[in-house]
Amino acid sequence: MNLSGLREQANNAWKAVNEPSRPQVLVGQATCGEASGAGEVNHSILETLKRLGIEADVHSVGCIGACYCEPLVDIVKPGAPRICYHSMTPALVSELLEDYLVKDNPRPDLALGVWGESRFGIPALFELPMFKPQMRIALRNAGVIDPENMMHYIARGGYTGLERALKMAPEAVIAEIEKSGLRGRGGAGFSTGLKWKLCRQAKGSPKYIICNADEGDPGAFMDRDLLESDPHAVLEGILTGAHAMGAAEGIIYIRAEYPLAIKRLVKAISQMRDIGLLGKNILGSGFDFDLRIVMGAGAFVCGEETAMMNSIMGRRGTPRPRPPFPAESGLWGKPTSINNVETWACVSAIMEKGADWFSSFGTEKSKGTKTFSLAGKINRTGLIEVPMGITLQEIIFGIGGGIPGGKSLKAVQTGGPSGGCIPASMLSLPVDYEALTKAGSYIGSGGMIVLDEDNCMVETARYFLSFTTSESCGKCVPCRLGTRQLLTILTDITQGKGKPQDIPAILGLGKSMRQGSLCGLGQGAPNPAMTTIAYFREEYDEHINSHVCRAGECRALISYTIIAERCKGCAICLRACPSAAITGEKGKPHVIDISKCSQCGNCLDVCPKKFNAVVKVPAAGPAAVPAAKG
Amino acid sequence: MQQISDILSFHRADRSDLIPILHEVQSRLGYIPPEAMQAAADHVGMSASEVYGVATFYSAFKFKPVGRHCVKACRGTACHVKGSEKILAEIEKALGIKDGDTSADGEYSLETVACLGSCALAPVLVVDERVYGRVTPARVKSILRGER
Amino acid sequence: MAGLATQFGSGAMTNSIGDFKDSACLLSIGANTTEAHPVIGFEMKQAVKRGAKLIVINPRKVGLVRHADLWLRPKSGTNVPLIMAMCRVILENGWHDEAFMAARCENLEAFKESLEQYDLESVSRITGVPAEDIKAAACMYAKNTPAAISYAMGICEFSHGTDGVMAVGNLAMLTGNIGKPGAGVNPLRGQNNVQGACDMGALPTTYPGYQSVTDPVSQAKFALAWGKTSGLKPGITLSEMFDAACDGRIKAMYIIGENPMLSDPNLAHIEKALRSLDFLVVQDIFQTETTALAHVVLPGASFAEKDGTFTNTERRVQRVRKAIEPVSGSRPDWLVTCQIAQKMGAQGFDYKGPYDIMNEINRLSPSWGGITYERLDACGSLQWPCPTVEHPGTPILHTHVFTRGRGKFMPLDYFPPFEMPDDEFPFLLDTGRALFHYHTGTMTRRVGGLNRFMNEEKLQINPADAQNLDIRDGDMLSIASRRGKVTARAKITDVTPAGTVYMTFHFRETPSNLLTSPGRDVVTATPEYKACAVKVEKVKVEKLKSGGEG
Amino acid sequence: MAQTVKFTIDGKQVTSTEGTTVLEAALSAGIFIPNLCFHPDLEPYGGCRMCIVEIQGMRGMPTSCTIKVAEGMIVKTFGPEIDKTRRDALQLLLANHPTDCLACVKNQRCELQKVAAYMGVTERTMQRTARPQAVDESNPFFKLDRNYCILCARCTRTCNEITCVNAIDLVSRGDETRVSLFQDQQFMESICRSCGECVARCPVGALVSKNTVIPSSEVLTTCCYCAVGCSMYLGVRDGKIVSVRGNSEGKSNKGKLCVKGRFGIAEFVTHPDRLTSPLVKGENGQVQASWDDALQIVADRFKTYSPDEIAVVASARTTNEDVYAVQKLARAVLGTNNVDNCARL
Repeated sequence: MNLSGLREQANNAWKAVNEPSRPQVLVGQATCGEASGAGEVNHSILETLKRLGIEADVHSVGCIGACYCEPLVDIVKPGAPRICYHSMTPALVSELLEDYLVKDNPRPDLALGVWGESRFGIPALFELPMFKPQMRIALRNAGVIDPENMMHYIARGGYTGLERALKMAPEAVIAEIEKSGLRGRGGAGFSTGLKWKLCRQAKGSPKYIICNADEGDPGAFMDRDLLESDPHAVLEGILTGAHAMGAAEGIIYIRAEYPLAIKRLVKAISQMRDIGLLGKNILGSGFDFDLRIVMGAGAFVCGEETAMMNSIMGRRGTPRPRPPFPAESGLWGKPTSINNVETWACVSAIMEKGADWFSSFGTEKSKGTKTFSLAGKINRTGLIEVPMGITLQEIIFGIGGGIPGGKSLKAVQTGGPSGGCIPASMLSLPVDYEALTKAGSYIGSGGMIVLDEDNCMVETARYFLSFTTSESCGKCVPCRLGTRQLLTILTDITQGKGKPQDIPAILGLGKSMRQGSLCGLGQGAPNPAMTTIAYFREEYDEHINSHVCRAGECRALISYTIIAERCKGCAICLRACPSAAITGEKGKPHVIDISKCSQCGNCLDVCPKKFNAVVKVPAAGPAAVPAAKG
Repeated sequence: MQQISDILSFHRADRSDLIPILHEVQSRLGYIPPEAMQAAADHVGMSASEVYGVATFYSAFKFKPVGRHCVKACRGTACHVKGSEKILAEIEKALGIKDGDTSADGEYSLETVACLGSCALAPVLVVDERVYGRVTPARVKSILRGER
Repeated sequence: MAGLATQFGSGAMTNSIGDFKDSACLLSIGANTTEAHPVIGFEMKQAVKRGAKLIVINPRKVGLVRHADLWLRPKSGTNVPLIMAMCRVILENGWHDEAFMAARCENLEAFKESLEQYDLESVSRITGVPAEDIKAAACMYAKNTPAAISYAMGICEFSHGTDGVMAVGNLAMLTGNIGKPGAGVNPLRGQNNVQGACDMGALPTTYPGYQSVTDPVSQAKFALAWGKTSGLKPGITLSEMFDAACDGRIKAMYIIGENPMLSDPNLAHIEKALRSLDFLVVQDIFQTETTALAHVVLPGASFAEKDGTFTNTERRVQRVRKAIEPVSGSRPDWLVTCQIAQKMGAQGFDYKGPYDIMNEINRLSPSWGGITYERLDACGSLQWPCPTVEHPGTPILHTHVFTRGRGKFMPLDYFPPFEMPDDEFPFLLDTGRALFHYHTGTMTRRVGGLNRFMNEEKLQINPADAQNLDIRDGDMLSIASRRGKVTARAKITDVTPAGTVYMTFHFRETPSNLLTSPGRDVVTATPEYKACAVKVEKVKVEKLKSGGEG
Repeated sequence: MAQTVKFTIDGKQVTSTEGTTVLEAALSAGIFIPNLCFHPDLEPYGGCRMCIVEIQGMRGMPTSCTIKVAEGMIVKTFGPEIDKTRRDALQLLLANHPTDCLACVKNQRCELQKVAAYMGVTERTMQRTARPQAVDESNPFFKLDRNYCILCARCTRTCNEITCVNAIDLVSRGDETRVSLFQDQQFMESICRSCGECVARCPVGALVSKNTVIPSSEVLTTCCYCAVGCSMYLGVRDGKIVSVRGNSEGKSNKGKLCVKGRFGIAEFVTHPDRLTSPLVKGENGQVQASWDDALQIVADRFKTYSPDEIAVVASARTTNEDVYAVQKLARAVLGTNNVDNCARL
């Protein structure tokens, strides 16, 4: 079987969407869209079309990354370009359909952008500040195509890379990948081509390849998005790798927390099987390969490759010391190669467009692009893909649109629990493997959490240590007990019980953990504490010496009080208080009993802005200066 | 027990099928009872202690019956910096249970998860299979009632 | 062990315990290794962990079954047809080792002829094992070499146990699994020094070192060494001794460190025999059911209180060393024996210690010629044959030739056990050992902690049978055979197959050997402990009393 | 035959064989590297991180227990960085371990103590993180006190790799990890066969024999139970057997024992029920007699029977020398071949 027969069918299917004879409606329905109500919006679309008697096709597409303004709906009217509308609700979308499809009003007020050139007064989508600096390689189809329609993928050039690869000798494929400069997108940044070569050359049979879709870093969701939006891009990469390394079986290890991604993968795999892309003699090349999905079960450490292999083999997901490396002795003692979801998606693009094309992006040592998930205190949260080497400034203030609420940026956390916090002062840092590592952080899988002035850096470090403490596998001493030790110290500091010697203790133990832990989890676990000490030492000192949390986040160090002159006695805060700490007669100023207060801050949140009577103050010392504005 | 042997009949007597078996048991029964672990052990040729050791390693597996509705609060970084702690406190207050518990009437179970991967919409809450983004403490009650 | 002696020329374990790690396939027949030989059990399970195949043939779901690739569950007493059918499958499929058979074995034609009766269909019917399982076992055993067979009393303790052993010998020769590392036929002996007791000539037919009593040359050799010796006529076996005691032919017995009043089959018969004796001397470390009947009881010393050697199941001779003085009033057994001899006026019993005895053994038993205390102290252990002090010992027997020259294939016919269940006695009773006790419990029953694990006999019965008889776990049951009756509580377990019940023989309160069969192996007179017919009934509460009545 | 490998540890030329780990090679060359989770009978684990070293050309500080020696390898076992990293790991363990060494039965035999002493650690520098842990005393012979456990997993690996019983395993994860049984049940409710192999390998006071008495001397002998012939040391003190341990040089057992051998010997050997005097049956049953009298009676009576009228049953439990003497008595003195043993059960 070959794919050329399918290409025409695929092109027609894709043309029917882009140059349609009747309206096409495309709803962004990855998990973030769903969480924003895309399901209801889709339902409303169907109802509206029925009500209006309009013959139209409705598609589910993946995520284009503009999560901040989901749900997104694209409309392609015959003769018009594809227009993307944002922040849809069932009512709005109904209004939109009627206006555009019946009354021919494209509603520029609801639109985000036009695919292609600006029209109807609607800006060009990819000229928008969010999209313009991006270069979408791994995400080339995300939000563009229906991920469950393989024809869309094929029409967009899918599987041409594989066809090319199958005509090449495995060694030539590896050489091509090596030439592209692709490095593992899971965090460590090891050369993909070299990794493949080691597995190819290893003695032992059968060989296994694993797709690491156990995206465990909290704050990272690029793998989920990619698998939900374009599963075939990843699967094509896996197939290419299997051919190059001579693997007979592939395993996709995916988190159980990603049900939609699993569903789309299952469907995509069965589509591949149907057209002979899996099984015996793939595309008549004599190459046999099969693929299955293994679900994780809630263990962050299983992102580590030896732990993941143990998990696949039905064992406790604890890592083991390397060497031997998986390329020599992996699953069931056989040569095994593990690559991350995004890496696989890059592979298929490289094989389609060539190593030179790929390596034309990025920096000298970090080639190509990298996806990042933007989250936290940033205006345009979402998923982006940028050339390596772009600065943090461009990402956060250009693409991300800066910090909401007029607050100031404090730090960017990258690399997940093993990463670090890069201070606002280092925004000109280019984003690549070397630069981030030098800054004490880590590119990781690509999570970028933006922290503003209301985030306490000690608390942030404590949060990460609480995460690594509960996710440590428990096998090696430095990680099992070191995370607990660091957590104990950091908790003390956030509770105002810190001691000056805590800082050297953290730094000393942190270094030992880096050097002495068995795997990356323990080695990286002290990073959040160590980088925050490096860049935000003064916050630690304030907590320890003055019992002050300048961000007002550490509960034990803050207190709430009601300014009597401002309080109108509306009793809203009294009802919202979970600890019954607020008393006062209706119409008269209320009072907070500090001894009962749990510092939850509900009173501050609910106090009507026009009164602004509740304020946060430092717990110790004279309750004079409000710690936070407004 | 019949359900358990049905599940086992679809799996190879191989250790690498253990975790898939446990997933299936949990998705059918809501949790993994001791009999299921013993049966799985016999099926794949492990001891029950080994199965227990494996099952307890993974936080997704539960060993106590769960409520009819499962509420998962994300404790990921993005959710954390956007105040997930308050959301959790609000849920705990609304349901009268703590993380890891099931309400006395068997309606709700509450758990926290490492990260649901919907960070752009933080803070995030999942009730049964449905994901809710940009949750505020004020929205918690209506979400639990099944409204948007 | 007469089976292997006939076929190979030696009845002992052909290989060593440490060999299991080199095996590609382990075949365990009629053995509950994890209970009876726990440390060998470790070794076998480790081999499986490293990738060796394990086939378990046992009616009982023994501990090894969890680790097995294949478990065959034949009806009791059907080992011979099962193994012969495996032989036939191997031959038919050409999985046998033609070269080995041609070069090393004999009597193949007669053997092949006798295989004709063992077609898969009939054997499957007789044994209850599905034909495909028999075939799979044959294939697994033949195709994973080297393959080691181990077996224990579940093959020997039948009235045709010798046939069972020879069937196993046939299987090993057929596949060339003799004389090489990781292969072999390995009988796992029951007691610590069974091998040594036989080696030392505590057999009616042989002098030390298996030198036949009927051989005038041997007789002359020992007469010269000892000054005097017995005649050329073989003596009588243990079971025959009791028969002869009953009818007055044997008038006196000297029993050392054994408790036949609990361990031997058909206890009523044993008791009658011992009571008929004119004079009974029993030497032991504790009072037992047997010392109670003695005219003279002599207190021996335990292993911790004397020097000497034990020979383990793999023919390995190791030192026993005195750790403490004999408890007040007791004496080492060799000394007691020698003192009797001296009181009788005999010469040659004035050993200064076990060292002197070993010197004499070295001189008179050729296969022990090189097993001296000096060497044992230096290297820890030696496996016989070890004819000279330069010889390194023999971990593997029959490496180039069989001890008897050529290995002999034995044609075999199938005979069912002596006593089979019938309408009156519908269950088959199987007896055996448990981990936490040893033999008749004289030692282990005196260890408080071991009794915490197991302090009474329980009759193991299959859930299906228990349901039919309305028996619940812990119910008091009466178990009766044609020879006697005992009571024990029920333990319902699928370890025991339907139709079979199981007991140990560790408990004097519940002497299971009151029930066992008078059947014996036609060659070795080994009792048929593994099969007799019994009936099982619930005991009504008012009739409840423990123990047995003859 | 395994290939010989030459390499350097701390500047010293060491020769070892292929497949040996750096730690084993160092130890056998007389170079001590602290270690806790390593055990020669068990697969490398790499959990305690005590045995970290630096190896030229290798990143970071690999554990010497998991790295195989290679020709020309250059290993460094000490240095300020290594020392600090080890020391912190040790301090973390100590912060999580009871402080009352004198009250511990493993005092002076504890490997954690030994490592601490070697590293010159005399005080605890980290915050205590120990939390009370469950103690299992259900087994009559040994107890598991998880408060002392350092999670080296020697016990669980023993139960998996050595005995293959898998009664115990590590349960849960992180600092909740514990050695436990199915459903966290007690030993006596479990499938544990009580062999005590885990106890024998525990480096600290977590899995210990009850009633531990340190012997004043040990005697190498062979077990009296089944036919495996396990080589063992009987520990003696004040004329009594107080301990049993397997002899790792023993060819048939390589140090392993079962429940009977390890725990079922001392008690019966000096049990008050032992026969301490010959008994001779008279009109009032068996009565005590002197050895001389009893032996004389036996000798006199034996003389009265013809060879065909007398039979001797030797014991398959006594020594070869005992058996030899008895069959010689039968043949040379009583003149009969009627001698047998209960080989058939």
